[in-house]
This record gives sequence, C-alpha cells and structure tokens, in this order.
Amino acid sequence: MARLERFKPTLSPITRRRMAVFRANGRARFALWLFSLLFVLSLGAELIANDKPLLIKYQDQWYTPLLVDYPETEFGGFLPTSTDYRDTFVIDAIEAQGWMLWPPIPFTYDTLDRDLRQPAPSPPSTRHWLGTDDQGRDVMARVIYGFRLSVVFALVLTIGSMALGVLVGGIQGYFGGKTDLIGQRLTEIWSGLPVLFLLIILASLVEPNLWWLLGIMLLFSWLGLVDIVRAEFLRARNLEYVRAARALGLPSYLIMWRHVLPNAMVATLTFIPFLFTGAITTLTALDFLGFGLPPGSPSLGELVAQGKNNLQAPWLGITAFITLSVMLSLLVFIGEGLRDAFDPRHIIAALTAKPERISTTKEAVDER
Amino acid sequence: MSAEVVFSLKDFTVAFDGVPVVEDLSLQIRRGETLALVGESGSGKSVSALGAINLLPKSAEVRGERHLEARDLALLSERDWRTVRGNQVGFIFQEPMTSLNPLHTIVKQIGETLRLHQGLSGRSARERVRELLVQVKLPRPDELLDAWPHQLSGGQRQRVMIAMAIANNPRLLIADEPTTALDVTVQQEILALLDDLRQRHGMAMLLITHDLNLVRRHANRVCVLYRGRVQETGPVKEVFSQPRSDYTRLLLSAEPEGRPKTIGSQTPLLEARRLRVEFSRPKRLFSRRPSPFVAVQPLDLYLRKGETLGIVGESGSGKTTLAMALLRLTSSSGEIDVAGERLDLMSSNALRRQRRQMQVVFQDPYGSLPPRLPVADIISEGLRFHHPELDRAEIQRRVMASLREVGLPEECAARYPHEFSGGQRQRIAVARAIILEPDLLVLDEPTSALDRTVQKQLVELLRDLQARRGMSYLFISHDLAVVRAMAHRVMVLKEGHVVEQGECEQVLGAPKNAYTQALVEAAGLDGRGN
Amino acid sequence: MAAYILRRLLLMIPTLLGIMLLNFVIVQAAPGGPIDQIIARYQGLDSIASTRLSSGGGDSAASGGESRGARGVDERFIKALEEQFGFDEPAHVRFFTMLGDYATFDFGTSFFRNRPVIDLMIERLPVSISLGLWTTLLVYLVSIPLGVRKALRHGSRFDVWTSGLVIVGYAIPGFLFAILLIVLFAGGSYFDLFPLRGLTSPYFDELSLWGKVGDYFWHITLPVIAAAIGGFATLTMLTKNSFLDEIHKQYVLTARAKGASDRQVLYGHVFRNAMLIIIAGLPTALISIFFTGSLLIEVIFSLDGLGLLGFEAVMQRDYPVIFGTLYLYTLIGLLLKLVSDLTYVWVDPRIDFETRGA
Amino acid sequence: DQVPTVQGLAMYGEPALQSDFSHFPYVNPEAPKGGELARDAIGSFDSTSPFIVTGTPASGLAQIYDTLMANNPDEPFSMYGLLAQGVRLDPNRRWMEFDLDPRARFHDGTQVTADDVVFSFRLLRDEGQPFYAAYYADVTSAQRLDDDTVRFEFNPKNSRELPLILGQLPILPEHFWKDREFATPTLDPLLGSGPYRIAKVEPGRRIVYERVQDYWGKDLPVNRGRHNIDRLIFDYYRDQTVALEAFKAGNLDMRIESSARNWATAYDFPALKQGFVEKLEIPDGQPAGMQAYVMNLRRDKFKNVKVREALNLAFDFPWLNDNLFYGAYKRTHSYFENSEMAAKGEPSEAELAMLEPYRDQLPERLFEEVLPLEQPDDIRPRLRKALGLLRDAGYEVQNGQLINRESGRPFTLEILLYDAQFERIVQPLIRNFERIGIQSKIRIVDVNQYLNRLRGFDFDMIVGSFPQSANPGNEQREFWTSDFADQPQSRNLIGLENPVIDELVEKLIRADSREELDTAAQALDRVLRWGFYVIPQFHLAATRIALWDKYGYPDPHPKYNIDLDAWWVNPERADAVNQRQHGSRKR
Ligand SMILES: Nc1ncnc2c1ncn2[C@@H]1O[C@H](COP(=O)(O)OP(=O)(O)OP(=O)(O)O)[C@@H](O)[C@H]1O
Ligand SMILES: Nc1ncnc2c1ncn2[C@@H]1O[C@H](COP(=O)(O)OP(=O)(O)OP(=O)(O)O)[C@@H](O)[C@H]1O
Ligand SMILES: [Mg+2]
Ligand SMILES: [Mg+2]
Repeated sequence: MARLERFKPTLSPITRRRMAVFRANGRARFALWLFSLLFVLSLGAELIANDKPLLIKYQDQWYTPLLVDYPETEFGGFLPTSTDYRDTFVIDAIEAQGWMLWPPIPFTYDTLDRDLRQPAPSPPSTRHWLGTDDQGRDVMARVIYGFRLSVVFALVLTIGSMALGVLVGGIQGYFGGKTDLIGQRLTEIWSGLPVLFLLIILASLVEPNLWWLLGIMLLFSWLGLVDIVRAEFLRARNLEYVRAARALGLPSYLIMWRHVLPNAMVATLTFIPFLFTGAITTLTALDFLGFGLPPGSPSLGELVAQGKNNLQAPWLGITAFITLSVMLSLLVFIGEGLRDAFDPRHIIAALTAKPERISTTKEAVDER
Repeated sequence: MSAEVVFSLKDFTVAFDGVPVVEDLSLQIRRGETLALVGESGSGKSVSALGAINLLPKSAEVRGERHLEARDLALLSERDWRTVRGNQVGFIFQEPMTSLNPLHTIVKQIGETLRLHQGLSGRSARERVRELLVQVKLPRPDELLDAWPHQLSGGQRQRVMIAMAIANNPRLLIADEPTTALDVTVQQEILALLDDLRQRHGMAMLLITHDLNLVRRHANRVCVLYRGRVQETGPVKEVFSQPRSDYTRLLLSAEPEGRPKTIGSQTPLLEARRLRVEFSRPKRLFSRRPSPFVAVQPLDLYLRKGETLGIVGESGSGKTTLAMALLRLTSSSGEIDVAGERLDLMSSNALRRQRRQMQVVFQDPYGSLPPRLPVADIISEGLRFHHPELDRAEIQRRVMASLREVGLPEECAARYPHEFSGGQRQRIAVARAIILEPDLLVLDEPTSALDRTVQKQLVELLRDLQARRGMSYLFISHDLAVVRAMAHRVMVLKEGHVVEQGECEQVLGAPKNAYTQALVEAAGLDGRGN
Repeated sequence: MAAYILRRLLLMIPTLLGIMLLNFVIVQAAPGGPIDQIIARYQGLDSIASTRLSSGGGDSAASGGESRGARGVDERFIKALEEQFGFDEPAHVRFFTMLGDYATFDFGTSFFRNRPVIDLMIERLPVSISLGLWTTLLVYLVSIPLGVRKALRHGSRFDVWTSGLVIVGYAIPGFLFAILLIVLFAGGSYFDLFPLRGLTSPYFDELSLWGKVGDYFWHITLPVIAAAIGGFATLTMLTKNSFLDEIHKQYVLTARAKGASDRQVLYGHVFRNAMLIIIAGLPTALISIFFTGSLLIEVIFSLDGLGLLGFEAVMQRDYPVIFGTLYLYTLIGLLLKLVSDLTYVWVDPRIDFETRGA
Repeated sequence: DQVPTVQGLAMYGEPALQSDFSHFPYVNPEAPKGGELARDAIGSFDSTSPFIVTGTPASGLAQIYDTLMANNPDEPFSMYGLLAQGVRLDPNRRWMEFDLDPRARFHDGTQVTADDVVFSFRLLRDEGQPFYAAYYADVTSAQRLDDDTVRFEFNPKNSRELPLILGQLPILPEHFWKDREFATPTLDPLLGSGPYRIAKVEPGRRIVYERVQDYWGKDLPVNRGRHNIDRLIFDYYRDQTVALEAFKAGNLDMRIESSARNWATAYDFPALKQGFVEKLEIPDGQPAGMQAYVMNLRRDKFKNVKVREALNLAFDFPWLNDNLFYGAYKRTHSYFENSEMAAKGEPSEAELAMLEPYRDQLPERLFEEVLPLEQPDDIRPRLRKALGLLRDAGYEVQNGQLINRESGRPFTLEILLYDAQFERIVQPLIRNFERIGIQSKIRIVDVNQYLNRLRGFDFDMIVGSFPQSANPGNEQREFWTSDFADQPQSRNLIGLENPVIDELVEKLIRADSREELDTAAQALDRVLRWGFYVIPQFHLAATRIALWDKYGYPDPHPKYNIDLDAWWVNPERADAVNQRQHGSRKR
C-alpha cells in the first residue's frame, strides 16, 4: 500500500499500479529475471562456449582467436588454414611456449570432439557436461547456441504473427459484413496453401536458412490466431462501451485498439507463450522432417530428433525436454504476471493481507 | 412494533485497501418493516448491503456483527449461504442494465431462482415466471419471457431483477435503488406490490434510495448515511420533520430548483422527420416471420440551439431507442437533420466528425465505461482524439476540472470504473460527455443514481453550460422534478407514440393526455420546488 | 440468418476453387513428380514416410536395389508412365479434368496404390476418428474443469503446480513422449501392459462385443495419451484466463445473490460467456488433430490414419491423393467454420455478422 | 538330342552337388517341423502382388511361388531343379529346355504345366515390373514343347547368367490369372505352388504365411530339411525404434539390425540378460560392394586425379569407426570387397597380362606400387600429403581458402544428401576438407529433389553405393562404362568415361571361367582404385541378427547367404521362450 502511495512523477499512477502488481507476483518477477538472464547470457554464447580460446599468449605475443583467424602456421604447424585449437598438436605447440585461456565450455555448437572418451552419443562427463550428441558434438554448447537461435526465431515469429493475426482477425470481426465475408474467404484460401510444398520449392531454389524459414513460417503462423481474435471482436463490438466509444466519434482504429482489443485479448495473450514455444516446436518439426535449418545449425529440434533416435542416450531427449519446458514455464509465468498487471480487478495479495488461496469471493475459499 | 428482528448489523465496517468506506454501521429491521437507507452518492449504501451478504469482491475487508434472524451471517458456510441468498434474502442490484446475464433468456434467469430454491422446473417454472412478470407489470410478458436482456429497456430489466428477487418470497429484501429506471406510475405499482408482500409475508425490506418521496411513503424507519457514517436513524416522520444532523437537513432541503433560461435563438439544431425504429422478432422454426416490433412509431421532433427537450414516458416506451436512433447508433428509418445536414445520409467519415458535436450519456453508465481503462483515460479519450493540439498537461487539467465539476475527487482519475459507486459512475459518464463541450448532448437518465444534493449540483452545471455554450440537450428522465428544472419543452412517450408535447410548464402544469395526467399526479409534482 | 448461411455455402465454391487452383500450381511447381518416385522405387530410394521419420544411424546408404538386374529405367517405360498418369496433357487440361471429376465426387485413383482415393480415405477414417475423437474428448474433459478450477484458485499453490504439469506436457515433444510410453508400457524392458501398434488385435474378430470394446480401448490408450499430452496446456490456460476475465462481471454477482453454488455459477453462467473463444479455436484444433497433428503418433503406433496418408502422398507426389485429402480437409474445414460461426450466435445472441460502421 | 539332361547348372564350371544329392549339405534333414517366426518389416504394404509396378507388395511373397530351379546358397551361383526335373542347355547357349516335374501342383491341386511356364514368362515380361523385360531381354522365344517341356531360345549376344536367371522365373498359374487383372494390385491371397501359402492379410499391418502341409515338393532334394516353420509372420511397423521395442517385448522373434550404434547399446533388456535372446553376427559370404562418397567427374574440379587422391586422404575412417560405430565396421578398400575378386597388393601375373595392353593409358604407379589406401594412419600427416597433392594439382591456400592458381577461384564442394541420418558420417569429412582449405557444406534435400538432381547429375558429391554380387555381370556396364555416363537415371554416378575401363568391363562380362572372371574383376578394381573416383567408406561383412533363443539353424551357415528357410523351431526351448515372450496374451 505504501508502495502504491509513493508518487513517481514520470509514471502515470496506473502504470505504477501495474508494475506494483507485477512486482508483487514473485513467480513472474523471478521468471522474467531468469529468462532475461538466460537470454543475455546466450547472446554472449561465443564467450561461454567456444572451441577457440579467448586469449593466447604464445612466444610472448598476444593472440585473440575470437577476433582474428590465425592460420596454424602461426603456431608452428603446417596447415595454412584457420587453426583448430582443439587439435592436440596445436595445444602442445602453444602450451610449450605460452598458455591459452579457454571459455568455460571449450566447444562450440558444431565442434566435433576428436578425443571422445566414449563413442558418440557419449554420456555426460566432466568433459561434456550434458554429454555429446550422436555426431560427437557437445550438447551443452548446442543448447546454449540453440537457445539463442530459437529465442530469436520465436520472438520474431511470435511478434509477427501476433501483429498479423490480431490485425486481420480484428478487422474481420470488428467491421463484419462484406469485410468479414471476403476477408475470411481470403484467409481460408491462404491457409489452404501447401506449406510443405512451398518449403520443398524453396529448398530447391535457395539454400534454406533461418531467415527464409522465418519468412515462410511468418506467412502462415498468424492464421491460427485469426479465428479467435475475430470471434472476440465479433462479440466485443456489441458491448455498450464500444457503442459509447463510437458515440464519442472515435475512428475505428482507435476503438479497436483502445477499447475492443484490451478486452478481447484474453485468448491472444494466453497464446503468446505457446505461440512462442510453438514457433520453436515448428522449427523442431521442420528439422525433423528435414526441411529445417541448414545441417549443423544448433537447433533444439535436431536435439529432439536425436533424442528419439537415440533412446539409449536419454540425456539427449531429457536435455531437449528440460530446455523446452523451462523456457515455456518461464514464459507462461511471465505471461500470467502481465495478465494480472493489466487486469483492473487484480488485487495485490500481499497488500491486502489475505490468505494465499484467493478466489473470486471469500466463500469459494471456505468451501474448499 | 415489537415484532422480531429479521436483520441486524452492528458496528459494521467495510474497507477497501485499508481505507474504510463504511464505518460502525448499526441497524435493525423487523418483520414487515421497511428501513430506508439514504445518503449521498458514494456514501457506502451499496457496499454495506453487499457486504452484509458477502457479495463484495475479495479486495474488501468486512468486519462487524451481522445477523439474519438468529443466524450469525459471519459464521455461515458456503452451503448455508446458498440457502440464504435468493431464498431468505432477495437482492435487487442497483444497476439492472449490467446485472443480468447477457446470454440467458429472462425465463431462464428468473427460473433459476425458482429451480434452486423451490425445485420448480419446466412448465411450472415457466408459468410462475410469467406470473411474476405480470406482477412486476412487464408488458408483453409472453414475448419477453424468451427475450435476452439486451432486448429489454432499462426499466424492463430492473423489473426482471425485482421479479427475481421476490420470486421466493424472501424474509428480507434488499432493494438497492429498485425503481430508478421506472416511470412514476409503474414505480408506484411496484412499491405497492412490495408493500403487499411485506404485509402478507412479513417480509422485511432494506430500501436503498435517493428518492425521499419514496421514503416518506413506503418506509417505516430511515437511516441516513454520509461518508460511510450513520448520521441519524429513526422513524421516517421523526427524522424528516426534525432532522438532527446537518447533512439530513441539507438532503431534505435539496430539490432541483429553478427553471432553464429562456432561449434566444430559434436556429434548429436537430430535426427528425418520420423517425421510426423497429426490431425484428425471432422466427420460430417452420413458421412465418412475425411482424417486427416497432419501438418508435414514426414521429417528428426538433430541437433548437440552446434548448432542452425533456423526454418522459413510460418505461419501455422507446425513449432510449429514440435517442440512439437520433444519434445513428441504432438503425432507423426517417430523416434526421443536424445543423442543416442530413445525418442519416452522412458517410461514416463525416458522421464521425459530426459526432464530436453530439455527445451522449448512456442510461447504463457501468456498461458504457470501458472496464480496462482508468477513469482519466476514459474521460480524456475524446479530447485527445478531437483536439490533438492540446498537450498532456492541458488535457490533464481539463480532466481534473471536469471531475471536480461533477463532484468527484481528483484521485478518482487513477481508478478503474468498477471501483466506484453507481452514482459516481454516472457522473464519470457525464464528465466524459461534457468535456468535449458538444453542441448537442443526449442525456439518458443522467441523474437516476444521484442523491438530491448531487442532482441539484449537476442540474446547475448543465444549465450553466447551456447558458455559456449554448448547448442543446435531449434530456430523458423519469424524474419529473428534474425534467421541470431542465427542460424548455417536454415530449411524452407511450408505447412508441408521442402522446403529448409542448412547453414544459404547460405539459407538466396542465397535462391534457390521460397518461400524462397520471404521471404528473403520481410524481406528486405540486407547487413545491418552484 | 438463413440468407447468411446460404451465402456462406455458396462462397465455399469459389474458396474451394481458389484453394485447388493454388495447390495445383504449387504442387506441380515443386521439383520431383510421381515418375521420379517410381524410379526411386527401382533404385531403392523409397521415400515413404518412414525414411524421413524413422531412425537409422547413417550406417548404410541406399543400395540401389538388388545388384542383379536392377537397372536404370528406360525412357520408354517413363513415357508409358506419363501416359498412364495423364502427364502427356497440358496442365490446364488436367486441372479442368480434375475439377470436372471433383464436381461428380470422383477423386480419382492413387498413382501408386491403384485404388480410388475415396476408398483410401474411408479406409483410414477409423484411425483418424478414433484418435481425433478421443483426444479431443480427453483434452476438453480434462482442460475445461481444470482451467475453471485454476481460475477459481488463481495464484494458489494448486494453480502453480497444475500450470507446471500442463506446461511440461506441452513441452514434451509428442513423438518423444509416444516412444517413452512405448518403452515404458509396451516394450520388453519395463512394464509390458499395452500393445505396440494398431487399433485392434489380430484376433479382434473372435472377441465378444465387450471384448471388442475393451480391445479397442486397450489399443487406443497410449496413442490417445500421447496425442493429447500437448493439448492440455493451451486449452487449460485459455479456459482459466477467460474465466478469470468473466468471473468478476456483475452478472456473476447476481447469480451468486440468487443462491447459486460455485459450480452452478461457473458452469451455468460463466461457462457460456467464456466459451466463445474455446469454440472459436475448435475447428482449427479439430482439423489439426484429425488430419495432421497426429502424423507422428500414427507413425509411431503404426496406425494408418489420414495424417499419414496425406504426408505420404506429399512425399510420394501422389497427386490424386494429395488433392483428394486436401479437398476433404478444406471442405470439412469450411463447414466447421460455418458451424462454429453459427455457434457463436447461438452462444451469444448479441453477435451478428452485419457491417458495423462509424 | 545329344544335349544331356542335367539337374543342376552353375555359372562357371559344374555345380558342386552330384545329381543324386539328397539334400543341401548345410541343412538339417531331420529338422523338426512346426512353430512360427515373426519378423518385422518397416513401412507398409497394400498389395500381395509382387510382380507389378503399382502397389507396395508385402514382404515374403516369394515364398508362395516355386521357381523353375532353386539356388544353393552354399555355392557362388548354382541352381538345382525345383519345378524343373531336368534341364538341357545348348552348349552354344542358344536355347534351353526345362522338363517339368509331373508331380508339381499348385495349391489348388492343379498341375503345373508348360503352359503355365510360358504364360508366366510372357506375363512378367509384358506386364510385370520393367526389370523383367530387361532381365529376360535376350530370350527370343518361349514355347511349349509338350505338357511337361518348355523351350526358351536365346539371342546370340546373351550373357552368361541368362540360363541361371531363367531358372529363377516364378511360375504363376494360368488358370488363376486368366480372368483377373494382373496389372492392378490386389490383396487377395494369390495362388502359387510354393512351400507356403498366404494365410492372412491385414493390409499395412501384418501378413501371415502358413506352411503348405501337402506341398508337392516337400521331399525334393532342394527342399529337404527346409521350410520347417509352420507360420511365417511379417509384422509391419512404421518406425525402427518401435520395431525394436516390439522385439524386446517378444512380439517379434527376430530382428536384423542395421545400426552399429543400436547393436552396441540398444540390446540391453531383461530377456537378453536372462538368456532368452541371443545376438548373432553371421559372416557374410557376399561381396560387400562399395559404399562411398562419390565424386561427380562431370565437374571440372574432380578431373585431376591428384585432387581426388587428396580428397581421399582427408577421410578419417578410424575416428568415425571408433566414435560413431563402436568399432563395428571395416574399411572398404575394394569395389569387390569381401570376395576373391578384390585386387590385392601388387598386380598379379594374370592381372598384368590383362592390363599390359593399356599401360600407356594407365598411371605408372598402378604397375609398380601396392594399392593405395595403405596410407599413414594419423590424420595430420595425411592432410600434409593431401595439401602437397593439391599444390601439385595447381591449387594453393590463400587466406585459409584453397584457390585455383590459374583461375583464382576457390575450391568449393557440396555434399548432397537426402537423409539427415548421413549427416553424422559426412560432418567429420567436411571438417577435414576445411582444414585443407576446401569450403564445403552439406545440403539435405527431400528424396524427390535428390533424384531430380541425380537425374541431371547436378551434384558434387553424394553418398552412393555400388552393390556387388558374387557373380558380377551386365550391371557392371551400367556402373562403369562410357555408354552410361550421360544417360539419365544411369547408375554410372561417377560419370566414368574411360576406354580402358570399358574394355575391362567387357572382359569381365565375357569371362568364361571363374578364374578369368576373378582376374578381370581384380584388374578392373585396380584401375578404379588408382583413379580415386570415390572415397570408400566401410562395410560390415556380417549380418547382425537378434533372436529369441528358440530356433535351430545350420552350423555353419551356408557360405553365400543366410538361408532362413533352413531354420527350425527347437521344440525343447520353444515352450519356455514362448512363455517368456508373450506371457498371457498377444499374437
Ligand atoms: N471495489 C472498490 N474498490 C475501491 N473503492 C470502492 C469499491 N467499490 C466501491 N468503492 C467506494 O466505496 C464508496 C461507497 O460506494 P457505494 O457503492 O456503497 O456507494 P453508494 O452509497 O451506493 O452510492 P450510489 O448512491 O452512488 O450508488 C464509494 O466512494 C466508492 O468509490
Ligand atoms: N434490441 C432489441 N430487440 C428487441 N426489442 C428491443 C430491443 N431494444 C429495445 N427493445 C424494445 O423496445 C422497447 C423500447 O425500449 P427502450 O430501451 O427505448 O425503452 P425506454 O423508453 O428507454 O425505457 P426505460 O425507461 O425503461 O429505459 C422496449 O419494449 C424494448 O423491449
Ligand atoms: Mg450504490
Ligand atoms: Mg431507456
């Protein structure tokens, strides 16, 4: 309460109220914090997991392999191509006349460990914290890079499909009539396009990469939202306060944006975390069907597929599963926090000094 | 008066977020007795009533003793409550427009109480519901049985609420402003019905109202509430003849006074010709579509600049519909001219521009406020769009000013609509409309939830605005006293027809039509307040 | 309303036409056709779904068939195939022939199976319907009450752990879970309780009626669980959130004042108001569960459903089957959409589809 | 006629068994009858007709038909009379006659006649899968001489194997097919004369064969001790992993494992530990064939043999084998690996004699050095050697990239795959390519597109395979000769256009004796290997079988093939194992 009273001139009281509600939800706060931390960490993946040392001192000279490609000849080898710092020859050569500073995980997502202690997929060990996959690549490193890639992919896809889905669904539902009738038919035709074939055609024209896939997926992923948003708008446009907004003379876009949308977003908001992880799963499925990212990319989807193909190596499936569920849980909890913050009726439990088990009315508590 | 006590509160306190809105309320109601709870809008009447039967949101803190007959209400389990509410205690909500489930038909909603407590279902329930609808004087009961709430007028919905509350002959009826949306004639009949129930079944009634006439005629005792505290309680006669607290005195003396200024201009602002609104009736399977229901029979209407046209009439007579049709918020036939332009032919863009000059206060304030916007945003919305030239500080200033004008404190701005009392919400809706200073303002029952003091303040505000800005009002109300204080001319509607219209003094002073006469008489509009 | 329905029904024709045309163009434009497929068969590079979806270790390359006598396919044979499949005619002629056939509900004959497409689809209906129906039912029967309860106890410990549970369910990739179920409950390593594949036992015909019913459910249990596991989360959260949204409305208070119990309020009043969104999502959910969503489940439990049929057809470029299944999905999809639009009106009588202006 | 009637034919020389042999030497003539054998099949089936283009036929359908002669898997390629009691082969190989066994009966009791043979031949050639037409292209006529005698006449240019593969002709009942559509797939239990008949068909799910109790040929020498198991079951699964689980659960009796990884790690379940399941590795008698990374010689970058050799050097087989395959595989060196036909060491006298005429067209090393691939074991020296070769070939590394000195263009390479499973065996290779400056990448496309690109020879490198049998023949032309280099669909994936190879292939096909064949094959092998056209991968040279331990099988197994028909159910173990397998239910 005291917190509510504290006036910060820059923020409107309502924003402060929302932030207070969000902050009061420990779970959501923690989830947001953790997710941001993980994402920021994964942005610096190159510093955490890399098969190049961060810093080398060799023959009294400093080397920064992350920034500069040194040929092996620099360290007394014969290969004129980029040094493979995991090669024992190179390691011996450098350590004889200097030292190397390695990142915590001395493998990147596509490093093939040449000195596997056990055939791939090898189980977790001190060398590979989460084991290796069936090609002998470090799972931990792949998860870190895969997380980054998935989050970026999913973020763009989610935002894009949300925007498109809400826009199209909203316009259809709000205006109704011919707009709706024709718009719906067009979306139906659009959704009838054979995505798999488009991917096949795409794969024959260009080499698919993250952005191509993103583009193609973006073309279709919003379709799932349209029906729901349209339904919500169809209902909400009849409500009295929407009529009041019309009577105010507000233009349609403002009415939709400020009046209908906030009250018709339940489903859409609910779906965000799922859209997000759904995007990752889509990537998974595409990888699984072989229309996904170029080979070697650090994709969580590939990890899932490997998990299935290597039941005797449960660390693959388990890692993939845990990564996915942690990511989803964090998002869902953040989403719940946001939902509460924007719910005008939400009461900060801690402030009202009510028991944790809250329900609409006090009796609901009694009953249970 | 030694009958047993049916309901009592002692040291009853309700607080939101630690701020008490009702403090140390104590009251008792005996068998067959009516206790009137009166007081300023926002003084905590509804909250007390809801709090007594555990219907407040979880954010409210309720303390104090409450008893229904011998039972301590604070100790009831959920199971017990189920037998109490709706059965022993009937409740009429203040805002009938939003209190009905929008997706259930009338028969289903009333039938549910019967099913829950009397086990009635099927035909017998339907029969009983029909009976109740007839009792509460709902027109066309057979048709309305299967109607949805949105097809009913405000007063009709209120009567549905009443029917629901009395369906099981409760011991205690809590009626929160039960007749605000009803015209005086129906109001009388309803209260007579309730009196009858009191006498026959010994029902006790907690009547929350702003209408002191009602209190005078139908209540035994009265309790005056001001800012959450009891000012005084006692038998009606006593309190009314010898009020002890200042507030009671103020309340009693407050009456809408004065008359509107005479108008200088003759320029017509709004003119409607042969305006007609119909609603199609549902078609039964394999039968021919029945003829549509005509809510507004073809009528002509005009309104001059700076003039107020009062529209009175029976509940369900088509007042709201007429207003909506004039603003093109519902489809209608006929011609509408606004400031010399044909509104009914306007393109949607032009119409939108025109709307800045035609604002409206809806009969259902709660429903017309977007639930997820804070009040400041609600009020400033139109301003921000229609006057993009204003900066934030200026908008803020104007919002605060209009809040003050309608008698709401400034800290309201950061709250959401559901955190207000009925009367407060009504004033928010008014503030939203007047902040744009439109040429034409349609007010659909803008004072129904306000006590006399606030009512008076609002009437003065509107008249003042009219004088300064030359605004024209279309003023719909059941309260003839307010109409008289506001309107230059009056139009009386019944069943969609105009039964009488003319200068206000003339129509209300010497009504010609029988219906108008009944209306004026029932309103008790004698010379007082002049 | 009748006029609206009629208009919607009539509009289905151009919609279907548009979809068929677009698909026809795109499918033909994709590299590799049925002829390549047949050649692939000769070279042992079958692209039946299992090569894509099944596991190997990269140990051995396709051998190119038996060494003896397996040869390249000669051009004459290809010509003959082209004629047989009708590829000797220009594309637009083929398209119009197809449309003509479809108008008379003739979906043609599969290139590879030599059976009418319609037969193939009918044959696979039991699997798809079984999976779709029970999965949907299970998901809805669990998620809705759960969501309601979670809404009631929003923020409680119950809410948190059930959220955790459904989220975990969602996060498990369905096919991985299916394999897990098989290993745990149908394999030889742990509990050998359920059958591994199919819809019925080989000795199904000899069973009594109840035996048959039992056998059917015994077979369908694992696939349905696997198919449903990911479905709980969205629906549960959706139900929860829309209930949370509705539960504070004034009419809920009215219902409570009538003396209705929590259950009655929730299911009698709130449910209908909150249901709209749930209904809105249903057609898409149904279509995906029936036709595509269960592809991997079908593969893993060796069930022949429409999902697999469609996927195999795509991989094999079996055009008649591709278009047949597509036509069926689309038609059903369109009808479902109309039905769900009508349910909107039924659920919420205020909804209409008229134009709304300023 | 002077031509003697014989009971057996061999590809070269005489068949090993005398005409009065009573049974194949490896079988157990006393094998008990009964029991069943359930195996898995991956995918689906929708037809019981294996001979036509359309439909996916079920597994095991050959069991319901008798052929004219039966193969002895213990010899490289010898056929003995089955439906045919006796055979007469023209010494000039212009014609051949079969004497049918008058006892031969279809399952419905009708006699198998010469008409059926002629009918089957024409039907398969004209309406069957196109390979029949190709297979029997050199047969000019088939005619019935009398009820029990058929005569085939051959084109003079026929290959050596033609008489033997005619013996493989399945015989279909004319009366049965007369009024049926042959070219449309069916699911009916078709009529044959073989040791099994179709007992139950559940399309896409399972097919069950049952032993024909009064099989007409059960006492024939080629059949004695074989066809012991009463019911053969093929259960269809869509997924290997699930099939493996089915085996573990006891729903399947036997499983052939193709993945080294699974063989090493996945067979670890209670029944195996309790001794109910055994794991067999049966050595393979067949040549392993060549599975390899195939270079497309139509591309300029591979034209230089030094480049090809350098690429060969970059393949690190030991790492692959140890880390991905649990050491299960052997490196493939030869195109005829695992057979007498593989070249070894320095060229032999006979080989030299055959190669001498082409000395000027062949690399000098071929005659002087031992075969390649006996390289340093360690990868670094190999890479150094590779770099040297590339330098000789006109390339050099600039800024970490291999550049052609003349054109200034970098050496890039794309490996085309259709199955993501291969990625793991290609990634390590690519890494090594990169270390010598070759920019390389993997491209995975779907099968259709893969085929499309193969058809246009639009690839740098693929993972391909050249399977070999113990008796190489005509197919060698398609693999290696110029005629096929530009023919779409051809199996000359490399794009070889080398006159020497063309001639060696002809020599191989025309070989008249086993020795001659071997020499020709060795010479061909040697020339191919010195050309470094492919980077050979690995082979197993054994079949991995996991088995519920209730079967008896020949010991030793026949040399050239595993003959499952000679297996039997061991009645002593059967009960216990069955009990463990299905407990109370299933099947
Ligand atoms: N949910 C809430 N949160 C915070 N304050 C509230 C809430 N509900 C009501 N209030 C405040 O409590 C006070 C009493 O409200 P109540 O509804 O009882 O007024 P009332 O006497 O019924 O007035 P009216 O005659 O206008 O209906 C008001 O000032 C109102 O703003
Ligand atoms: N959407 C609708 N469908 C069918 N009938 C309707 C609809 N809206 C209103 N009506 C009917 O039209 C009549 C006029 O309603 P209206 O709301 O205009 O009455 P009113 O004069 O404003 O009454 P009140 O004073 O009670 O608010 C009523 O009988 C009502 O039942
Ligand atoms: Mg109130
Ligand atoms: Mg009204």
